[in-house]
Amino acid sequence: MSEFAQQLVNGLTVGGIYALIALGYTMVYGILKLINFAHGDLCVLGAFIGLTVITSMGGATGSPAAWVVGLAFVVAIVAISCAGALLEFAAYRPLRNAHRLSAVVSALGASMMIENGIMLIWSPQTLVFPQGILPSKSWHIAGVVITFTQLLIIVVSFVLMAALYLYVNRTRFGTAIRAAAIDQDAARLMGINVNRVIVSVFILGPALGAIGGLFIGLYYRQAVFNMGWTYGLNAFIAAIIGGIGNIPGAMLGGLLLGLFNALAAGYISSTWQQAITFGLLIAILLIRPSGILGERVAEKV
Amino acid sequence: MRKEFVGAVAAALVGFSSLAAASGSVTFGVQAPITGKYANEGQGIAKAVKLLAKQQNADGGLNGKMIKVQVCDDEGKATQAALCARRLANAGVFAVIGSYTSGAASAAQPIYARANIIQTSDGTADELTKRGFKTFFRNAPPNSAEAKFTGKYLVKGKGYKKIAIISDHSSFAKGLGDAVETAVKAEGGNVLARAYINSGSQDFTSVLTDLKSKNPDVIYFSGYYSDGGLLRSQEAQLGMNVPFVGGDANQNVAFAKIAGSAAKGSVIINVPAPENLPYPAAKQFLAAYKKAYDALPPSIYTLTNADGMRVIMKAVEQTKSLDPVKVMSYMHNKVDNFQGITGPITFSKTGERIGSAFQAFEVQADGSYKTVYPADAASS
Amino acid sequence: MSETDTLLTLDNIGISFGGLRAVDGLDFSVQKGQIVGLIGPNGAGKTTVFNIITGVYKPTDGAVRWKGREISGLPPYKVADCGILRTFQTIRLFSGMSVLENVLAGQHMRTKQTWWASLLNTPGQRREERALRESCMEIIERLDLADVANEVATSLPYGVQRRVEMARTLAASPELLILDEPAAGLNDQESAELNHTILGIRDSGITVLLVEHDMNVVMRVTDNIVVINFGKKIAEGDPHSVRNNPKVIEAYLGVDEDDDEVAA
Amino acid sequence: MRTVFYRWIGPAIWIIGLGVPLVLGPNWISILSIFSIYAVVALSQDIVLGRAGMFDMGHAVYFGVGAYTTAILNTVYGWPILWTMVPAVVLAALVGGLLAAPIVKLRGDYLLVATIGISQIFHLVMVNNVAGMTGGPDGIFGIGVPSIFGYQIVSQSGLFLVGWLLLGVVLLLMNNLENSRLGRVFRYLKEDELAATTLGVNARYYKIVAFALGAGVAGSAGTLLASQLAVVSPGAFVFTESVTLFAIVLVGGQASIPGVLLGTVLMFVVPQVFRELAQYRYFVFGIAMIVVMVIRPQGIWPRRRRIE
Repeated sequence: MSEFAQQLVNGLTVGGIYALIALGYTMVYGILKLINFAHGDLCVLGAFIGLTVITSMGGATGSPAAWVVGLAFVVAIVAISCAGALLEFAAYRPLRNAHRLSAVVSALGASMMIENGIMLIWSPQTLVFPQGILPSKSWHIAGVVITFTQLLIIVVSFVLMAALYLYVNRTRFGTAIRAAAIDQDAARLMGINVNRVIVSVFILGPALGAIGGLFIGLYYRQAVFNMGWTYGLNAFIAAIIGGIGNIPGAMLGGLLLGLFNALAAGYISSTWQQAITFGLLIAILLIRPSGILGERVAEKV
Repeated sequence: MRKEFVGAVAAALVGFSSLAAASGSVTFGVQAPITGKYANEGQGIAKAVKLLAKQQNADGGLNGKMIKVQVCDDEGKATQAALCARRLANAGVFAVIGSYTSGAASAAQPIYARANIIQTSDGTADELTKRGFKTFFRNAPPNSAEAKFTGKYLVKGKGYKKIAIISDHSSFAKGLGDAVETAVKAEGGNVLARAYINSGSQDFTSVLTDLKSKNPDVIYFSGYYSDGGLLRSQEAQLGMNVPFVGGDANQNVAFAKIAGSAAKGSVIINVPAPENLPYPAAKQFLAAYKKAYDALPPSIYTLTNADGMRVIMKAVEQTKSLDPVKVMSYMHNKVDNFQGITGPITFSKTGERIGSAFQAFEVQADGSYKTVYPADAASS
Repeated sequence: MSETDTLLTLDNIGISFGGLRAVDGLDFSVQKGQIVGLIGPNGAGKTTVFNIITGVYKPTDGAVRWKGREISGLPPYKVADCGILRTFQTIRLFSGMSVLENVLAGQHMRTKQTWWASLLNTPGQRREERALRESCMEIIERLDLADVANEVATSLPYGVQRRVEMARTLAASPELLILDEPAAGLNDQESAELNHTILGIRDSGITVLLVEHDMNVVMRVTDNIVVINFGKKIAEGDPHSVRNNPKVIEAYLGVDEDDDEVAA
Repeated sequence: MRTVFYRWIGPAIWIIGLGVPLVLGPNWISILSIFSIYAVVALSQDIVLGRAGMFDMGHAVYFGVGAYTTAILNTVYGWPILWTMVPAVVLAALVGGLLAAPIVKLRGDYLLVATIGISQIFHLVMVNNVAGMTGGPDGIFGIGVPSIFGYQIVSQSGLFLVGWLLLGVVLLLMNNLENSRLGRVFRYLKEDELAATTLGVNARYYKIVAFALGAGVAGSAGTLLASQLAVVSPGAFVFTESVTLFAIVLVGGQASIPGVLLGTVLMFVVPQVFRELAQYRYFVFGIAMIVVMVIRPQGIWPRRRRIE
């Protein structure tokens, strides 16, 4: 039983990270119907920038002050948001009216560029996040171990998800985002500046992604230039499972995927864990083609 | 007996490798993953080869000829490796260092063999030396040798009863893990569990949590240091107090950094670490590498490949010849306990590096290594 | 008319989307050689009825019968194979393909070419391709589209596109042709021509079922009219009796003619 | 005159290509022989993606099935390489059809995700040596060379000609597809599936046929790849390879034969030429991909509408 609870905690932590990254996929997809394959790499870039801030502020040895860690988050968020907006402007906006797969190829190119750019700047080595950036405190509750880092990740990702959900559902601009996702032309006719909505989505998504990326670095204490694909793919799958284009869906999908991965590896077979995950994904798609929370869309005839 | 179908036409038009030898230089090729997943390792190999060439040229070159280095990026993929091999063969290289991965090395093997180009690679797949290519020399010990030692260490040396083996899905780690499983069984040991992690997915707590409930005596990990360090630290984080033994790819300064305070007490199995052993060649080379590139080599394989090149240069000097046949014959028959960076080197008739003395090191609190097995090596 | 002349029967058809009852207990039948009109205010469920008949939707209850055999629940391609072919309210031509290529699509069911004959370009395949093109050109000429046969279909004027879609459907040699608002977007002259075309189609032996807003078209060409509102039949009869039916007048009163029917 | 020109330009280039070994240096011969193999795979990807309009991001799987079939039949059972092409094609087509059958009903991006899943599962199956025949992560070594009438084709030029010949056959098939019922049905399904089904097209059946056909063609290329490299390993058929194939079709131009060939040149040959850039190569290449799509969103050589 305590083992199961432990798997839950582990799964929830990773799931929180997946969910943060998945939100970026799902918001972009919701509005542009574009799979932004570069999103995972943007998140990883966030981890590298954050690490650079921490080490250059003296975090390489001993525990840095809390404000240094905070600064690392702020710098990473700002930098990655800018990168996201720039990417939208340079690589996707010119393709707004082209065949939608053209933008997908552009995204693949951007992914390749960012990944190799990280390699050129930070070397192809696995960079290590020094120990002690976050307190190494942990709690043992009924045989279940939960570390400070895990708790931080779970709490922060839940708070951010809730905040985003409220922002999108309760504010004027959030309504504009939802309107643009339903029908861009109609939204434009209603006086919504769709371009601004799209740019904002390319700022919000990467901002959350940068936090996710930095969490990866802090949790696993390492970052390597090519890990964007793995996280990107997982987060994207999370978005699909939850129902792509659907914000609560991305959260649910991320958490479910994290949990499922943990339970599949722990209880079924770690050899086939990936195969099981993908098998489940295909099964979900066949049973509920638009994901768990996705709306079934009857084709207009 | 091979009959060439169209080849004669092409061969007549193509300049062959002997051309380069006639000039004042000799070219060494590097076939390594410069981009992609293994970029780190590939770039390390290229740097090491360039460094050795520079040193040799500063000492008057190889038999009076300046060494040139041509690097070809095979991305760690078989397809690209075949293209690289042809490119290097066409460029008239004398010998090739590489590639890092077994798959890429093997795709290149027949091409070098046909062009009579000496190839030295760290590829650990046992098949590499079983295919009868006279041109191929393995510069790192194969999986089976390491596995045999590991099996003996785990079962006989430490007397572990319930052994859990973890691998990732890479060619290298899966191959080594399988070989260790066989070796453990051969020694009469018991493999309690065989688990896998997804390299790069970074969250191994679920696998570890599962193993925790099975209560193994030891966890053996056959994969790479970045994952090994994480496994070790996540093990500690889960409050598991199970000894950790890692395969050779865990030997990297980053292992201890990633594992943090949990690194202490982990055991890594490899040929003796350069920084630990009194080989003057090792100390000199590491110092030179550090000076030239302001970083340590990414892994032991940088050094084994450097050793491969050093043996070839040695053979050229001894035979006073750039005739590949003579050089290869020397390497097969005459190289005997050559003082390599990574220990004494001797090649078998099939191009296997033999006599590599594996050891088990324990990671100390300061990140240094202490040899713990075999007993005679530990006491010396 | 005898029972054997009944082509299509809708028997107590109903369908729900979520909580919405889009069609409810609808009965009517189409006799061979008739032109039947299905009319009703916006959102009455007309297109939904068409989607049920052609197999795009499966009815929640009731049955659709074709010459006495139940066809409800069959996939659209099997319904088409029975000889029931349709056009769409929003024209659905294959974009980027020529008029001829679009019309060739109608011939799909009538061709026997195997996949390997397609790949190997066998003499038989070439013969058949030539024959196909010839018969499609006949239909194209009949609908006065010969001039534009090699133009990209979707780049043509709206009225022409309607005719292309009709030609494509006719190429499939339908027994029952279902036209979903064929006059939508046409100017007066074009819709007058349309009347002529529809009557011509009937005279060539094809039964027609149409949804139409343009009362000029409906009243002039149909033999029988079914009026629905809120998914239920409110009237049926010849044009004259329907026009004077108070229920129909009530249903249409004050109703905006601007049409953008919701399918689901 | 123009039509005649267009009709003969392709075959003419192909025939000129036969003379490549006489003119170009060995680097180019080896690049072009790998090019012809990848061009065949790219054309097969185009059948599914560009022609039938299904977002298949796991196409390297079928390429792999062909390569593994050849590798196993050749090394274990001693079949001659060219004979193994028949079972390689059949098996790849079968696998393609069977895997596609349950998932073709998925639309657009959902199909894309399902095919990504298939590609990951395939990789795991090969790595874990499930049937004990795939050689695990190292793959299968020591695959022979093709032989014709007892002559072993060992030379690079010979291997090039075999690849070029296969490319020629596949180009011929693709050209036939253009003017056939099957080719048109694929396009109907791509442009408007609903309209096609109401005209009597069994969408599911033809989508499976498209997958099986694409897979079979990819399988034939797998045979040649296995024999060219003498080794088959799971790494050659991973997800990123499928992504490259996907990009080739879109960069070149969907359903356009010259487009797909040009896409293969751009995505495959150009990186070979820029080897000198070493570690900067894929950074530059990524930027180039964006630039190409922005300048030519329809691909470099989009489909030309056929003049009848």
